[in-house]
Amino acid sequence: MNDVVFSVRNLVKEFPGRDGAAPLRVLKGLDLVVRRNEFICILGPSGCGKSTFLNILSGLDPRYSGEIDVGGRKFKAGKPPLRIGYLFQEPRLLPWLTAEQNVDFAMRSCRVPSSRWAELKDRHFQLTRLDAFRGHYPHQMSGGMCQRLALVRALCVEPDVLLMDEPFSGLDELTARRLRVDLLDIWRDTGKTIIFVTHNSYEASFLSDRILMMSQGEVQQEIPIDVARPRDYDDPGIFEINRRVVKLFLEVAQAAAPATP
Amino acid sequence: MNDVVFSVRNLVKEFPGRDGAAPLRVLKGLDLVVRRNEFICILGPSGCGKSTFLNILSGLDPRYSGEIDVGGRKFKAGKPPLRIGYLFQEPRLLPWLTAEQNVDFAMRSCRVPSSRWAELKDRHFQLTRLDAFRGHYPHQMSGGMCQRLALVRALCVEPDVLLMDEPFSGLDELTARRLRVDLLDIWRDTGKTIIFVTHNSYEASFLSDRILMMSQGEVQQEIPIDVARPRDYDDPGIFEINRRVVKLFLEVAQAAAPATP
Amino acid sequence: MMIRLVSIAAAIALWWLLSLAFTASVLPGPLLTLQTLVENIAAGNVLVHLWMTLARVTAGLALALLIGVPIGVLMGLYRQIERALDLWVMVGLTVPSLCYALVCFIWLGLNEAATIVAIGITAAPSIAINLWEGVKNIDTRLVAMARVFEADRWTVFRRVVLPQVLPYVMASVRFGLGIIWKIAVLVELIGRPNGVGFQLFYWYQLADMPQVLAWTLLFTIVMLIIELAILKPIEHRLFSWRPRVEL
Amino acid sequence: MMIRLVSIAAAIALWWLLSLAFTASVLPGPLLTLQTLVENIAAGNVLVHLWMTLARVTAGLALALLIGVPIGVLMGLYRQIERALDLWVMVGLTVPSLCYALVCFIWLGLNEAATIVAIGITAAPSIAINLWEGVKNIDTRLVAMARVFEADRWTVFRRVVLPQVLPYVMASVRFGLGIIWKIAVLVELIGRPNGVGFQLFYWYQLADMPQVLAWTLLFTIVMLIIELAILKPIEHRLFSWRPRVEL
Amino acid sequence: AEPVTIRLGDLAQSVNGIASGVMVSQGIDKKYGLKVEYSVYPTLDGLFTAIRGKQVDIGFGGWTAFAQFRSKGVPVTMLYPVGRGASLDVLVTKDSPIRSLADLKGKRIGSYAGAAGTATVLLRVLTSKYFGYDPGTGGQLQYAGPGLLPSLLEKGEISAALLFDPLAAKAIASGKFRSIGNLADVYKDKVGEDFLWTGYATNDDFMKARPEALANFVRAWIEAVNYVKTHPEVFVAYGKQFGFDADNVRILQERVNADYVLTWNDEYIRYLGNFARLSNEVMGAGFLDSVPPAAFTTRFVPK
Ligand SMILES: Nc1ncnc2c1ncn2[C@@H]1O[C@H](COP(=O)(O)OP(=O)(O)OP(=O)(O)O)[C@@H](O)[C@H]1O
Ligand SMILES: Nc1ncnc2c1ncn2[C@@H]1O[C@H](COP(=O)(O)OP(=O)(O)OP(=O)(O)O)[C@@H](O)[C@H]1O
Ligand SMILES: O=C([O-])O
Ligand SMILES: [Mg+2]
Ligand SMILES: [Mg+2]
Repeated sequence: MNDVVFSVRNLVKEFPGRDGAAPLRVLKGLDLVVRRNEFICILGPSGCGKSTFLNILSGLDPRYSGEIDVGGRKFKAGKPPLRIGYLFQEPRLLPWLTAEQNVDFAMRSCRVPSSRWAELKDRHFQLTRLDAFRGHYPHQMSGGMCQRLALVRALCVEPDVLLMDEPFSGLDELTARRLRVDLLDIWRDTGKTIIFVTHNSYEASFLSDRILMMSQGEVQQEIPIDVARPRDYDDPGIFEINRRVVKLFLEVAQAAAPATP
Repeated sequence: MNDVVFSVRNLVKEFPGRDGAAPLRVLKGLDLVVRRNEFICILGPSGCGKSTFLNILSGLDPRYSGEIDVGGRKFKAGKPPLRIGYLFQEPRLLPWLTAEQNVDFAMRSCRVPSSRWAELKDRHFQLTRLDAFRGHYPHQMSGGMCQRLALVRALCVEPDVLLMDEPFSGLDELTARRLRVDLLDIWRDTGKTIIFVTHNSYEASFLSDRILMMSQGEVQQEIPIDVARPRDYDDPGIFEINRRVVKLFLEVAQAAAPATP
Repeated sequence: MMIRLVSIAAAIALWWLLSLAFTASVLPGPLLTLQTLVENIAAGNVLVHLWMTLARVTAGLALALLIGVPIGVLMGLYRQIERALDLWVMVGLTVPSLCYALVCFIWLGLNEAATIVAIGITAAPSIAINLWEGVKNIDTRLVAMARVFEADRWTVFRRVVLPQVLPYVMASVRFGLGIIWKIAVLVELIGRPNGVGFQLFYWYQLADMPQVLAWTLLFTIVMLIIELAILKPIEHRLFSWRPRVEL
Repeated sequence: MMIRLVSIAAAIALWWLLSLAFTASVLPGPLLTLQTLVENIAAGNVLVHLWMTLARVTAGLALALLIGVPIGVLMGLYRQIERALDLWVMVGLTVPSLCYALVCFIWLGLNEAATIVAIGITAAPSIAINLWEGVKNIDTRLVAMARVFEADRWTVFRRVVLPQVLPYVMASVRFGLGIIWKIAVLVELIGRPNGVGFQLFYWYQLADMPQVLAWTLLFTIVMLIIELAILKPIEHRLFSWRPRVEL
Repeated sequence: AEPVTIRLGDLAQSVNGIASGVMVSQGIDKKYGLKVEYSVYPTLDGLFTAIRGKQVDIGFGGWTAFAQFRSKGVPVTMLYPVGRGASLDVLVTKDSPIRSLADLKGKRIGSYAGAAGTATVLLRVLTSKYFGYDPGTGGQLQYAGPGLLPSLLEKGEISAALLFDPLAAKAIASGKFRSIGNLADVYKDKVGEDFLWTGYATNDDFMKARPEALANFVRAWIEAVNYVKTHPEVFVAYGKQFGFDADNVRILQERVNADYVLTWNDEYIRYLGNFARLSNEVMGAGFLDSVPPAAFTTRFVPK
């Protein structure tokens, strides 16, 4: 039982309506069980509630109804027994700190022993090819570089669970491919649990154990990816699965938002 | 000759180095001619200088060396004879205005006659399926919705030239596909000139007349896309070209940043 | 609202407790003060003084904002202007209100215009400084966005810069009111024959602390009304878009 | 630097022109003022007064920041505290420095501690208001980020909230210096037997404007030194990361 | 025996400083077994805070202020008079058509003393009782710092200014202004009693602890005043400080010597009571509702 990281039952999230309008119900009774060391990808149309869901899982947004257990414990009651890392959809870097200082900030906050800082930073800055930019401020870096820096920051604190909201959306294909492979390595080596939101179905097919197809505030489809690991990026099996995923996604999304007349 | 929208010769851009370090040369003598009604896509690894280039073309960054003519006139000398629209890599919405007010702001600034406001807004809000969110503030919208709102804003002022920096990067495949098709329609109907930065090679192949492969501050390759228009998204010709583009891109990018030892 | 009532009650209780530690000639309690105030109002000479001071404070604040906001904003926007004016602002901040009042009274005569000019000039540097810091801190990416949309400088200022420095303006209005009221007291003292500040000093010289506090209380109530009936609603409207900070 | 020199020269020229319009008993010119100042310094009694005032201003500013910044920040962060304290702050802003000074002097005695407390308490509400507005305007997404990284409240405050409100703190220090100097003048007047403010009033009562301006000039020079030698470098260090606004 | 230390507080610009200065410089204090520590305050507010706060043992001020303090329960007692108000003059410009207080009806008058100052009250008592108008009720009275008044007169902002020495003497000596009335003289003329303006006060603690020192102080003060009256050179030095030259310092000398009072008895205190009554009629409730007997003492007057 200790193997269950998240257990979400009937999660409902509403945002208050504007100027007395009816509230906007974004999550409509979501159920989900995430096990330790799973790699789950979430696909879904823009605005369907993916970030809202991660916000709740990360503990940032306590205003929801339904039940969430984390590591077997009620969620709302204080600190979870696991370290949850969250890579936001935007980089959210502190603009007055350099790249390296931004990472230091996170490691200090999370109380990563300072003996490990140099090693962790070296590894992840190299991974993301940001080594030469450690002393740059965020506004001196490109969009993709900021996104990679946010990834460095999230990885350096070595969370048990990693929530990632479109972490590679602004990266070129080569960089993204490399990072996907590296992320899988890290995931395998450290036994993390990862929930990964993406709009790239191939990425989802390559990375995950199962894909959750979200739409209209619910998980509409769950697609297990039964390709053996380690996987090859150009594996025809993945290619085949991706085809199915894309087709399914277009169906699901189309159903959610019928074409304008 | 009036057909040339941009004529860029030997464009060099340096950023001052940090703490007396050598300056960072981001653009190293770029040459480019863009003709009226061309649709050009730029592909290139993260941090290669794409946004820097668009910043200069948009007129925001006057600190470069080299020559740029716009519509046959020197660039640095005052207002260009064409309306240049620029869709930034981040949405850059005014947080204290609602979605609709953000668009109004742009239309008022650009002196779009107010008689056309309603029509323009209706068309583009519907296009991006944001109609229901006109009264929402940016912080009440999802990442992809903000990106679409920025697109609405850029289209509503009807620029002659449109610089677009990864406008669909945060959108799901269905939404992105629809918008690509719509963008091509608009482009055809209005005779715009578009320079479009993307990391999605299929998108580039589907949209553009030619793809510029940028790396290390230079245009390394230029790939003409000779597929007849109107194009079909699932056209095998585009598929084939995309294959080549991906291959080329991986080569170019690999050459720029050799794999870490 | 509950909290606010409790808080006011606590303030009054504290005042009352403090007053027990002193004689009424140093710190009279709330009851005695209120009684004095009520008697003054019954005697019918309160309104004129209150009105005069309020008019001076309001006009002075308006003038101070009119001078301070543009100077501060220009200093924040243009490095040349910053260099040209930063020392002026510091000097303006240092010259005592006394000197301003003196020069204004002699130049413009002993009248309301001189009073308001003296008050406005004294308070303007503080406001300029606040706006100056505010503008230096705005999000330059939004300014760039506006420029791409061909916004002229005035539009950029009014619709992009100003909304970002509104919190600074709001703060300036709030503490500006406080500073200006203090300056008004001083200026009324040296050059005007009426006003709350005048009364305050009159009774202070007579060592009549219940009266001093009664007049202070009167103006405090007015300030609270300004805060609750004007500033808070304005602030609420201006910043309703803003998500609340949570820690 | 060129601009700044020209600007100072212009200020002095303006002063000189103005002084021509008045007699020396109202507005003495720069030369006469400087001469008076030099004579005072030669007479050797300037340093004590300057030192006393400077010590009071510095200590008063420190106290005002110590009170004002936390109150303002807490009010910005917690709605309960805001509701509980907003009226207190407005009251604190309205009570004249005179009342604070009187109560402090009678309670704590006529000494430096009372002086500093009176100065600090008078200036604290303005600073609190500035910080209050500042905190309400911070970027909540960065606070959320810090919370995800398990930062405790103190860390969030020190490393995420504070850097965002630093411009407000900087502004508070700057105009705080100005306000506090003005308060110090007043407080010295009613309760201290020395200091620049004391001298200022002394000569004002004697209608000796060259002396009044000489002492004003003295403190102005000190304020400019503080600005150029302390505040500007600090600001430069704190905000060097920030891109400059361009319009 | 060791000299007794007395901390003496004076108002900076007041003429009483001439005699108290002499008391120290001529060693008169030592003669009476005293060591005077002399300090000067720029404004009455500052000086009064010091008197109430026991920062000084003896302090200078208007007698009405001491009476008001006492009636509010502040334990200060006036022990000897200083000036009778002979240096309080109403000034107009040289070429003004105004000749007397009567001509000032409806005109703007500036006063240095503030709304509650003894000098202002005296002016209002005189005009309302004997000249048929009260400038305080019609908004005619302008309270402005003493430094402002001559300039305002010259600019025509005010028609007359109530000023005191040394500034009044200096204004007259400048030739640009003339006096249309000395308030103490007018009071004596109309009421038939001497007016009292200022005096020295002490706090009750000191009075209880050091009565003999206070008696000695009064003796020393009287001797200092007599010294001033007989030594014109004192004024030359003092006048220089205020910008009088040797020719016109005589004006200052005459006025100051005429101002010093060396009479202090129950009769005199009765006069004060009469003035208090008059002033309360003009000023309204709260000004000087009563003159508490404890506000004054004559016990230190040398027999
Ligand atoms: N203000 C600046 N100061 C210093 N260096 C800068 C500045 N702005 C950008 N750079 C550098 O210029 C290079 C190019 O940045 P640019 O934003 O143009 O990249 P890009 O091609 O748009 O990348 P991406 O695909 O990640 O958005 C980067 O190495 C970046 O660090
Ligand atoms: N603070 C808020 N107030 C009101 N509505 C909100 C708020 N935050 C989000 N929403 C709404 O909730 C819905 C879901 O938003 P969310 O950010 O979860 O979408 P998403 O699935 O992450 O989309 P994207 O792929 O574009 O990032 C959207 O319709 C959005 O408008
Ligand atoms: O000095 C006076 O109080 O008039
Ligand atoms: Mg999202
Ligand atoms: Mg970019």
